[in-house]
Amino acid sequence: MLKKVLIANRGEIAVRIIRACRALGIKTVAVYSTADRQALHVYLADEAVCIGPPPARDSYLNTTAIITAALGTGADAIHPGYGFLSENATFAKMCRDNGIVFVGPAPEVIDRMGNKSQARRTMMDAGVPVTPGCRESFHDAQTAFEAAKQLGWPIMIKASSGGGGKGMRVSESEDDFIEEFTIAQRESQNAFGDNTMYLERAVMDPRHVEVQVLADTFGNVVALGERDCSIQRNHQKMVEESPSPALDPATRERMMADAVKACKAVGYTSAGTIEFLLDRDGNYYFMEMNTRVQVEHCVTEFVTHVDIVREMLCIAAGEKLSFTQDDVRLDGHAIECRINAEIPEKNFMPSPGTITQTHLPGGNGVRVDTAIYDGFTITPYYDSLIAKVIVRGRTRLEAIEKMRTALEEMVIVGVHTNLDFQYSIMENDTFRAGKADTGFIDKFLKGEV
Amino acid sequence: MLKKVLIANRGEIAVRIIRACRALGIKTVAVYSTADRQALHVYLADEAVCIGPPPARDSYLNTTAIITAALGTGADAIHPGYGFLSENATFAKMCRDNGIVFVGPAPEVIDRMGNKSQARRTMMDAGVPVTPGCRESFHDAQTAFEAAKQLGWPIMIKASSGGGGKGMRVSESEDDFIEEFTIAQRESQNAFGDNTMYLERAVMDPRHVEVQVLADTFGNVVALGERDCSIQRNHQKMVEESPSPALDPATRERMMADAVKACKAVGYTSAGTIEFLLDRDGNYYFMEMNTRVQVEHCVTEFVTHVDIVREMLCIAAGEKLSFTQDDVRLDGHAIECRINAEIPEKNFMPSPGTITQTHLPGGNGVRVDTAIYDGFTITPYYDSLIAKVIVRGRTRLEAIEKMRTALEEMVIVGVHTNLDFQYSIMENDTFRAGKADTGFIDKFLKGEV
Amino acid sequence: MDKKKLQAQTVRELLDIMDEGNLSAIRYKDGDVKIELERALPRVDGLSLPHMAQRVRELIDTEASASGTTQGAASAPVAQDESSDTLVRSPMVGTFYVGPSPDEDPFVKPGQEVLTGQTLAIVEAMKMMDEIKAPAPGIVTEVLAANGSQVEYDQPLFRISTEASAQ
Amino acid sequence: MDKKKLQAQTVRELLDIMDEGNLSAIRYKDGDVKIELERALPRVDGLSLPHMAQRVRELIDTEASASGTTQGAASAPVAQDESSDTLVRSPMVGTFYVGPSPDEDPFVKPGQEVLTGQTLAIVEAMKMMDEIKAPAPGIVTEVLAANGSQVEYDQPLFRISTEASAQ
Repeated sequence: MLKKVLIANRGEIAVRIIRACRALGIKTVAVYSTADRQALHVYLADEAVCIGPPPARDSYLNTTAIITAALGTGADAIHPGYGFLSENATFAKMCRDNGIVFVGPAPEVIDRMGNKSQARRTMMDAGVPVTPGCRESFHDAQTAFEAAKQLGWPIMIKASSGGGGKGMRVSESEDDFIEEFTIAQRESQNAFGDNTMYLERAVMDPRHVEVQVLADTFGNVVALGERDCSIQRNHQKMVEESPSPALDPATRERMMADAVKACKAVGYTSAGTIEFLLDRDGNYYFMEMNTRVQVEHCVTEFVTHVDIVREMLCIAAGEKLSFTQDDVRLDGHAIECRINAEIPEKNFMPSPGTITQTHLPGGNGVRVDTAIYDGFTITPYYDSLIAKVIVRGRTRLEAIEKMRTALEEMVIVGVHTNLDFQYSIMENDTFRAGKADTGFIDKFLKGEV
Repeated sequence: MLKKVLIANRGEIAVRIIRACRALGIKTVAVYSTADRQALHVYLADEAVCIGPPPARDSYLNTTAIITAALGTGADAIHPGYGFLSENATFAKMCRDNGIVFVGPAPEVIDRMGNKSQARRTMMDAGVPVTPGCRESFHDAQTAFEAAKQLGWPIMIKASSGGGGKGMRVSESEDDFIEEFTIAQRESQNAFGDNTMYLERAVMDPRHVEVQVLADTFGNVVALGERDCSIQRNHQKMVEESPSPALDPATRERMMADAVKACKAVGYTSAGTIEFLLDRDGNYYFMEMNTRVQVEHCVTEFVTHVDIVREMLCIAAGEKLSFTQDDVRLDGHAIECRINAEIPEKNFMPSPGTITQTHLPGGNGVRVDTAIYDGFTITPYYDSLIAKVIVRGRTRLEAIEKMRTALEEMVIVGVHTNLDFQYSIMENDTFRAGKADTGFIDKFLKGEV
Repeated sequence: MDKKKLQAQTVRELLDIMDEGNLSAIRYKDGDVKIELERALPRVDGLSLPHMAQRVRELIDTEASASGTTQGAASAPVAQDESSDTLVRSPMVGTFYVGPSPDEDPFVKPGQEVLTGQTLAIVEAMKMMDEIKAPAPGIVTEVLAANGSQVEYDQPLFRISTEASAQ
Repeated sequence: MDKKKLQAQTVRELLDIMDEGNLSAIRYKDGDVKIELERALPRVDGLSLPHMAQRVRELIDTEASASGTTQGAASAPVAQDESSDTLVRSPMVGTFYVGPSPDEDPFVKPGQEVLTGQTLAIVEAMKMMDEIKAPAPGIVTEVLAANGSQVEYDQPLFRISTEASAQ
């Protein structure tokens, strides 16, 4: 087993990883920026190293500082959490070069899945369904336009290096193609320094359904069911659940098998997520792979009773998975609401400030993952997620009622939050009927659902 | 379904029941004594009625006040929680007479199981194993002594009306019998106004293993596995777990079947617990039945994923159990530590006071049931339980390590607690080996284990 | 026979079974046919997030500041600003009656002078009548509960001005 | 053959499988024979309840009182009681060296006067050397980190008395 793990992250996921390490008897090293001197993860870890000033690029993205802190404290592994350096192949390679275990897949695998058009080709070769599209990439609008005519509209124009919705535009017809392509390419150039684009048929009104996988270094891969993350705004997930209300058992089986196939095709190890778009006819298409633990991993933990972060640490330590696909059962229904310090009425503007009072829900089937405490100051430097409320019920409706009950008693004083907004989603008929697709939040904000 | 439930209790169990009601869409009425004006359950309920001054006999045991409050607020049911009026047949009958549903078994059943020697005879008739003993009861030491000679030593002398260890003495041999009988009888007379005694062979160094049952009004009974509650001091449980490390699968099957048999024999409905003594050779004997929800019900919830309080409410509303014995699976291992406001070094003297700061553990597989908050004052009137920490792991050792981790980060400032004491149990070799019987805490306090 | 019709029939039968058994969900599988029914739980009305959270927030706000204060100095007993008034409180949970029976006059009226031990009202709980008596001589300045209403333990029922009487 | 012996053999084989597979638990069932093995997790040493809880308690105590204060009045920046001293802090995580190489003299010694921009030490991280320079003229009154030790970002390395220099 690993002896000492440095957690290259902050907030609730750093706390989550520290707890998992402690339960395994692994010592922990926290890193923090000067803005996080009074953060909970700093106090829960056995050691803590200040790695830089508040801006993430100088601290939580500062690879040299983090590797140096790991070497200086004698950590034998680094867990990157999510965001920050978690999908940075260069960082994973730096770890390897310095004799430190990176708790995640090999750098080559991160790289292969990080390039979206390359990942798409890999999946096609492995026989995993992808949206109909062009195999080639494009640097020039006219060449792309010729290919588009073959493909047919609506078309999704995407950046090869894309992520988080940047460099992604929908072309509705021939008329707007050149314009949208040019805008998307400019966005990509600005955001990623890369103007390579590719084309796919656009899936209209899709649901976002993703499969959680665990893969060890002995070639064993298991799929832990799926999560439905269709409730999102600007590609930011707000509510996640497992299982998906839109998936029938046969499609679930196929999707899980395809996720395992995808992992095996790239020699994946550690926890990972294969994201699919699910259309109204029950067809699904590979979208991308996240080569790290996800914010919403907890809903899978609630229905499979597998501790995903613990398994990541065991896999990184070279252990075999202690269970097989046959042991995995999806039991009950779990929902997560992300609680953010933000003002929904003001276009979800972040709301930094000092938390003066809290009351967190608890009891049967309720889990709260958070790093806040009374007196904690939320700074404007990092993302606005302050807590995750996760509930489990035997049925979906039971879980929804449990979430409603949990949100009803939850109190956070000192900053604005989206608690009321999340509550109103739980009360929405379209959501309750399990009919919300990725267009839901837009319609919800316009009062159309 | 029920429309409005009055919760005739306080503290964490009142909060637990309110949450279960809310998730079912049932309105709630809290009752409280003047000492509990600022208690959490009063604020979480939809309505609250002050029922009397601080002493329990004038408030939480005040049957007239509680029935009047239920009638006055239009509650159609009363959930008694544990302790207080939960096993009071007269109160259950008052509810019935006033057209109020008592969330528990029928008054006749409470009565039948409340009289210990009668319960014992019922179980013998039903074919449930009881300790070898005399079928008759005794009022006279000499008559009892003659019967004792037939039975053989060591002998447990028990009060028919007994409970909580009162009126219970062990006779080691012929020499001390008359003396111990006389003391036990006097205790019983003083405590219960009844000098009826009965005799059993004493089970030496037993473990306390109990089976959780759920029974609906249609005659369906399911057993939800067992709990091992051997870690106790003066018959007060401190740590509970499920499954028991001392039970092999075949014995578990038999014990569960016997528990179901016991319930059917008395026409039991609602949630209940059959307590057994388990000896070193794997024999078990019926001890008593608790006709209510138990403090430690949460460990069963964690391994069976059945919401026991929810099921109690559904059964009380006349619903059929929605699952059968075949659907019940024991999955993983759960442990509960009771956190009390007390001073272990001073013979566990209660420690009332105002809680000024708290940090509760959370995350994967950790559940905290509590009614405390920063600023809450623990009064000296009621019991000292202030929180239950319940954890779940895939194996027993995983659960122990998770509990250790949870206790390590838990902070309660303002009152003394047994947090350190519970922590040292988690680190004890005898406990970790699963070898602790009901004599453990005594030996632990003497430094013998 | 039409397969679709057959399945609609099955669904209807399952629905009946749900009703009979008072079930909230049912899952049925027969070969390729798989039917899942789940009953929508009734919505809770009259409850809302602001309501609930507001109450808890009040509690934790008040108590946190209260405990902050009491740490500094011993806290004074609650509000003594009307020291010449005596509040007569309910000794039990029950129904409050101002007179011996609905068609008789009330025992006392606002403005009336009362002596120690004089009956002011009755609180009734489960056929038990409890007479509420004046704890001190004075003038009844206010009746604080409505006739026939449910009162809780310790709830103020009458305000008696004792100073007025002393004059 | 002896049945007990046979089972001991099975247990030993299972143990081998556990070792090979680096398993923490194994469950085996063959007819009546049922064997469960579970590996004891290593104890964590050097950690104890007081240690851990104490740190969290410090945090919530400090911050709660801090936020209490700032509500009343704008909080003053941290400790200015030694205003004539300048603290030179580490610009990065790394190893602190007082001289250009182990066998050479340190750049500066306590009591020595330094000028703005004068090299005081080197912090090294992953072969990157960063020279620490005096931000103002003054007298080095203290070296706050040990030669060759790991320093974190913002950690004070030198104390320079600027007033002494101004005299």
